[in-house]
Amino acid sequence: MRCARSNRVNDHGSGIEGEQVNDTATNYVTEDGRTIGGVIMEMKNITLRFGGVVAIKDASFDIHEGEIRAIIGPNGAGKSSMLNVINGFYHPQEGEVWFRGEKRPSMKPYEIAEQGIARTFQNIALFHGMTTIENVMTGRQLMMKKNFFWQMLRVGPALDEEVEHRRKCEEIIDFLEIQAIRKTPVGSLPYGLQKRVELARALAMEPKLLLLDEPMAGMNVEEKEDMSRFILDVNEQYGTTIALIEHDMSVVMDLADRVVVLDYGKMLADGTPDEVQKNQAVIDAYLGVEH
Amino acid sequence: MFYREAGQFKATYQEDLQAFPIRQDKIGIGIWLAIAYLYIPFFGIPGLEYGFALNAIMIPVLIFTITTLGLNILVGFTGQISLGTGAFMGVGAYSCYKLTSYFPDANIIVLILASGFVAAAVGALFGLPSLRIKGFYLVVATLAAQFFLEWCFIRIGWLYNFNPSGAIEVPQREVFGVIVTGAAAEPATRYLVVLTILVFLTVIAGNIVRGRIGRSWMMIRDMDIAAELIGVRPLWAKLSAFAVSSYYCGVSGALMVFLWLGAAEVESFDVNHSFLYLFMVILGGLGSITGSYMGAAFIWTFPIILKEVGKRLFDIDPIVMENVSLVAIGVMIVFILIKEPHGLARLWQLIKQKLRIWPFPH
Amino acid sequence: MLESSMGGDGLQSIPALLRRNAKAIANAPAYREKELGIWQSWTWSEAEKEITDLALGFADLGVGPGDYMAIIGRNRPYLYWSMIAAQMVGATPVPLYQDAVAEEMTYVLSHCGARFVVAGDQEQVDKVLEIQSELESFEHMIYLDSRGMRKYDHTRLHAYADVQAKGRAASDQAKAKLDNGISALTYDTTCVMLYTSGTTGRPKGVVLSNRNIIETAKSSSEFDKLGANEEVLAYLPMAWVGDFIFSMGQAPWTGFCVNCPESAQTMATDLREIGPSYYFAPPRVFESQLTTVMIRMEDAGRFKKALFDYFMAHAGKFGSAILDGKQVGIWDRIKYSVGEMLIYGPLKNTLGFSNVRVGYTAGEAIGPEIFDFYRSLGINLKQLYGQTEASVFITQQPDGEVQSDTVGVPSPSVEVKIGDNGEVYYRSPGTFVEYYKNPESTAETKDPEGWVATGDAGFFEESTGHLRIIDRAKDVGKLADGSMFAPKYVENKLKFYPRILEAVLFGAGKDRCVAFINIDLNAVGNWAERNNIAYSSYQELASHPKVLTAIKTHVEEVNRSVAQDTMLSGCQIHRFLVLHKELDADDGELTRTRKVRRKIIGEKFEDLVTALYDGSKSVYTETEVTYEDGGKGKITATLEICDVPVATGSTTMAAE
Amino acid sequence: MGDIIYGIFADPFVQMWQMPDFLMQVLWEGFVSGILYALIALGFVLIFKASGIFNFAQGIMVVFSGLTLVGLHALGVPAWLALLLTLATMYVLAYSIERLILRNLVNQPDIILFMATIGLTNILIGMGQWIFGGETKTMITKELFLPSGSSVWEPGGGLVIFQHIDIAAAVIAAALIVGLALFFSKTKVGRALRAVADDHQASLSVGISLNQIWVITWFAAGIVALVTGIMWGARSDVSFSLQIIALKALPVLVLGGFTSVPGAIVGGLIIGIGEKVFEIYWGPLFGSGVEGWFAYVIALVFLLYRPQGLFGEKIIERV
Repeated sequence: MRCARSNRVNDHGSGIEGEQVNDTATNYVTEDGRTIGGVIMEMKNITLRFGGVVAIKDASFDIHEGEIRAIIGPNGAGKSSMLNVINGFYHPQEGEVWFRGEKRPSMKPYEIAEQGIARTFQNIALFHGMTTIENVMTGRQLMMKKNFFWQMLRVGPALDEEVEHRRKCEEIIDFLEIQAIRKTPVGSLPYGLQKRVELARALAMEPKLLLLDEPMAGMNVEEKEDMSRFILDVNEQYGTTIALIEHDMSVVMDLADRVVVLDYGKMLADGTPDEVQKNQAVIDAYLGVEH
Repeated sequence: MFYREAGQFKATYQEDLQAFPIRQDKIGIGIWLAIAYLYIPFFGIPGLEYGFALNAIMIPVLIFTITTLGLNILVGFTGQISLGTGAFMGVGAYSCYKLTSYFPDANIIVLILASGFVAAAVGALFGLPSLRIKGFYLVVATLAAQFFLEWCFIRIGWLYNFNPSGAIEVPQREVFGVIVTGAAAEPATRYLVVLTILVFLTVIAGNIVRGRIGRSWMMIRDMDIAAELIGVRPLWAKLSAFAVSSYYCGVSGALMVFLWLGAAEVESFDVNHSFLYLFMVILGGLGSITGSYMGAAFIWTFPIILKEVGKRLFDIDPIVMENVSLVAIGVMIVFILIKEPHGLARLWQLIKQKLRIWPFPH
Repeated sequence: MLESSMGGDGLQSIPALLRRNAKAIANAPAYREKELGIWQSWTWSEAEKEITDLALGFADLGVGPGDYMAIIGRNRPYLYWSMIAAQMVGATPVPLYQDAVAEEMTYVLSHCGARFVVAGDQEQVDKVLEIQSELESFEHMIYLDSRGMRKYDHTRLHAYADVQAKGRAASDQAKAKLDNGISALTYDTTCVMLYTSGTTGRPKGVVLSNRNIIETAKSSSEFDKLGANEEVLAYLPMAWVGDFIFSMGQAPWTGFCVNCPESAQTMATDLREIGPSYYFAPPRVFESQLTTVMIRMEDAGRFKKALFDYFMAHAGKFGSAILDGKQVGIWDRIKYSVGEMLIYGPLKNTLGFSNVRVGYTAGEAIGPEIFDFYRSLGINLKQLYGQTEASVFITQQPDGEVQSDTVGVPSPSVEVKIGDNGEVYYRSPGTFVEYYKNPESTAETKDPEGWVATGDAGFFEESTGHLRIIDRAKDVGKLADGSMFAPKYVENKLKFYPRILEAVLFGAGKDRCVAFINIDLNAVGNWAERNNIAYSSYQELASHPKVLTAIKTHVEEVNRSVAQDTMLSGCQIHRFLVLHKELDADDGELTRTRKVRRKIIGEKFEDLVTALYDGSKSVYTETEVTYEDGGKGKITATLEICDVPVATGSTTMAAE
Repeated sequence: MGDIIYGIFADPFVQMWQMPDFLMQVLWEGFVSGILYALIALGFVLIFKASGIFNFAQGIMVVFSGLTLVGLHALGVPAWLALLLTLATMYVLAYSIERLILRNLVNQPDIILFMATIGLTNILIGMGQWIFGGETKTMITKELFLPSGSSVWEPGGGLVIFQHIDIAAAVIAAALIVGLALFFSKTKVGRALRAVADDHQASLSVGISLNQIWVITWFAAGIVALVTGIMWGARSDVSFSLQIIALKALPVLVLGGFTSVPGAIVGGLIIGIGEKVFEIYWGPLFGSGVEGWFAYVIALVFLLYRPQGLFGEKIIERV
């Protein structure tokens, strides 16, 4: 399996169709010719504490529409906490989170979902009582509207709705190449596939912003390559903005357009993979540890 | 072994979304229905005295199946424990009693189905705490419901029209000229009414469970945080579960009094019954509709069978056998939980799977 | 209902057949594909519209008479449609093996000078783009699956959907033009060009005319009474003539439905869901399936296993007889029907064969046990003998006259004769037109009267009048002592053992025979687990002493049975070794249809062959291998060589 | 309307004011039953701390132990021996429960374990009725040298009656609690138990296997049950209905928190006194019998504000 981006014909990048970008001032073009849109989410001086412990200290960065943004750092660097802040699950004591041009108030988890933010979890959080397709279908929950009465009869509108969304889910299943396990209970699936199903579920929500919490944790090389390919394809096919946490440097460097490096809750660097890789602080704090 | 699935392919999602996509299963269901509707009402159960077969076995089993379906929706599909089932049935029974004394001429079946809504409302009310509290704490909440309602059934004379005996007695009612309730009602009639309501409610339960709402319940059950992050509103998911569950319990309660017991006091709705129904759910299989049937049938008939066997073969005092069956059921609960936490339904699933891939072992 | 509307003339092309079906049986299913979880279906009239629009799109793209259009991808309706659409605009479709590696593809594409390519998905597109510099005539590529394609340079790339959309919007004169084009197609127009992965040398482009295909489709359909409501699963390579005849010949002719699986992984499930009534598979498919059946039954409980063995034994005795409608005692019939209920039925069901009415195997000889196993279950499995040049059918077995060791009687309207050297010749309406741009070879194989040399040696059994194939004519040689050397004959006997995947016999011109053997990782691996033999790699397993002894016993048995045949008793194996790698088409050791390339192997592993003859006990060797991703690598191994006693009556004992 | 308001907010207090001795009597009654609730709750807490199991069978264990004691004595076994034998029985029970149930359910979700204990309840009820018969029995108070009779206290012309058995109950309960406290803090096993409560691995470090720990805790719970059974039996008598009353331990736990011994005691007293006072002074408004649900409703209301109980620690949800 090779990565999709590796053999693109570079010089003819045609830009992202569909959702065009609002303020061109902040646009930029990636090395592989994708035009990235304006800021979709901005973190301003975020500080998060658990009791006395400081998980994140005065971190600020932004995520642009259509880009793949990576947050990396050694274990305990506050990556997951950061994701939970972006996700709205944690509410920082200081700082503001701006999403799609609005300062975000503290919200209930389901309100976050309604805002169009989907995520996967570091330790997989699938619904183990259900099959793959059912799990993916749960992603459509918010888009299904038919009332109790129709649900009860399961004919006419309710059935049509069910069918319509089933079709959408099947497209995603096809996209992530998990047809063979369509009707298998997720509990019995190998780890790698479960991760893929979880991604499928998140995609089913058609999110504005997709958060991936260590999407490649505990995968072998081949699975990692597959996963990277899928992440790239998702970003390209659906133009989805993706923010991902990962500690495997090499993977991130292939995937991400821009990288934020955290260490002990502090931001060490923010920039393109190359810039970050050259950054001395990062090398000391992180790469040093790794190699 | 009996399955011949080769050549059964689905060209539309509608086909694929059926309750029984496999032809052989459809046939199987057909057979069951045929027996239930065409054989039993006329001939009862082979080897058993007709009246006994209907009054002591079929009718209660069918009614408790409805209860179990309801409780299963709450415990099995939504993962919220409840020990208030008995009381919720009571709500159904008493409200049906009140309704029929206010509308003596109304169609009793309609009233029975209507009384379920009262139960649903009460259930939802006592379900409210489930938003803040989980697990065992919720048990306490449902017990509160149980005992508070029991108290109401005793203290609020209005509920039983201030009948000095404190009991509710079922008046005779006709539907389209056929006597359905009261002493004069034919067992067959009552059986058929109960059966039809059960079938109706089963279909509905099956539909809901397979749809959006059912999924939201199971999401809450399997991983509530993930569910919320996907956009499920716990309030609606849980309350709807409580309401639907209680509706089923309410209807079954009304049926229990009006088409089976004929009269009832608070004892018929006490906490011990709540346990009984919980057993039916556990043994039958958490989160399984088929299981609800199995559980109800098993828990109800097992003691009877034991008693009969004890009396006929070894002529053992029924009281003793009663206790033996108590112990036996307890043991079985524990055993099932250890061996197959998903109950008889899962066992059936496994058998079916074996049959589908026969002669291969896996 | 089709027969009525059949007027022979006027139906001289596949597009013509398509249009007839679109009228005669407009609402019957024509194509199905498992996609997005369900079987997406198209009726004949729908298919006809789709294809016409596509054809107009092609025309708009500049495809025209005389063009060659390469088709690369897994079996999908859209690709079949592309072929028909190509024919509509007068172009010649050239289906390619989707697993072909770059250089093969380069050769074929440049040899036929394809101006257009239809590719299934990104992977295929990438392959073509990699080699496009070497293809001077290549102009446009159309891709089906747009996944991952957005960033590609679209000056020469087109999405299938867009092309079709263009066609849908085409002007009336364009439509009229197309209709004229279609009616201009005759029996002599080229229908398709298929590249035979010849067992030797470069692939040759076999040109097949509409006459070839349609006549063959017609007679073969009648032979097996194929009707409009057959179900077939199209899963064999589109570049292979068999699939072409079934899906592009017989399907349009009889009007039955072609079903395409969802993906390679879901094959088994899809087969089961469709439950084909007309099924074709090469022996190895049946082999591996039987192997898996046996492996799965190993784990069955004692009772079940006993039941299985008991009834399979019974089936072994009477199954085929009952299938052939021969005389069988009433009691045995009853017993068989019990077995049908308990074992055969369920087994056929789980394998997806419940509805198979006509099943064929061909391409290679099939092991008697394997063959009989399926027949005894009541599956009407038959053998046919054919090749691309004949549009498949040369001989086939009529119902009720089936044997495992013959290939049946000449198919309708096919003449067969045996040459003096024992080679089989045939002549038929299906006989190919020519090898494209290759008059010499054409002349070699096809004489002026139209007799074609099959290159296989064989003879007609007096008793039955059935043809029996011994071996490839050029492989049949002489040992040093002049006795006959028919390697394939022995190799097949070896391959009939589930543990042996491939075998290569050497001995032409030598004083005795030696062999390479490939173990079946599946079967041997399973056997190894049962006897708790630990192994980490194919190589390690292959060189395990226990495995060697196991194989050795098989070889001895074969020697014994070969010794029976006085004519061939010289072909007994004196020494053999188990190869350290699986013979692989990517390394050129097998053809794409998995036929052994004896000559190439002989050269590649020369060191091993010499070792086998010079009597050394073991040999060290290095081999280059190609990995799935196309990369190359080297593997080294020291192989042990086993001596095998040859059965008495052998002529070459002296050599020991 | 007005008099309802009066009935709720004024009248009860007026009564309390007018008859302080009666109030005192009520409080004392409540106190004693509170202690008994506390004892049952204590049984729950012990097991929950050690094995995280919500032992629904605690109530029936009370009945069962009581029955065994009485039953043995009825067979002519001298009281002291009967007491020992009952203890032995409780040990056997604890042991077999660990062997037959807990062992096979390790790492199962709590809900499953909970349901298993409901199954256990069924078994015990069945066995109890089977062996001893369903009818109620009187506790062998005298034989166990438990005091009977009562003494009267007349504060300022008022009248408060103290049943001696109640006093005994209070004292014994207190003793038992103190005993347990010592057991937990002083002995090796006790410390191990505490360790287990926080971390199952820890127990191994103390050198006691988890299984042993379980047996011990269940036995301890058994002893508590026995004491409760005796006391309760002595105050009223021994019958299976007690098993339902024992459910009151649940609200007690909700108040006290599932893992806190002092919590259990405080909770018990709150419930005990609370429901008595409510029954006596407010009950009439509702038509009496409110004891049946008062405890639960209090617990319910309480839960909505403090889901983790009085002494339980806050639950933090993580992703």
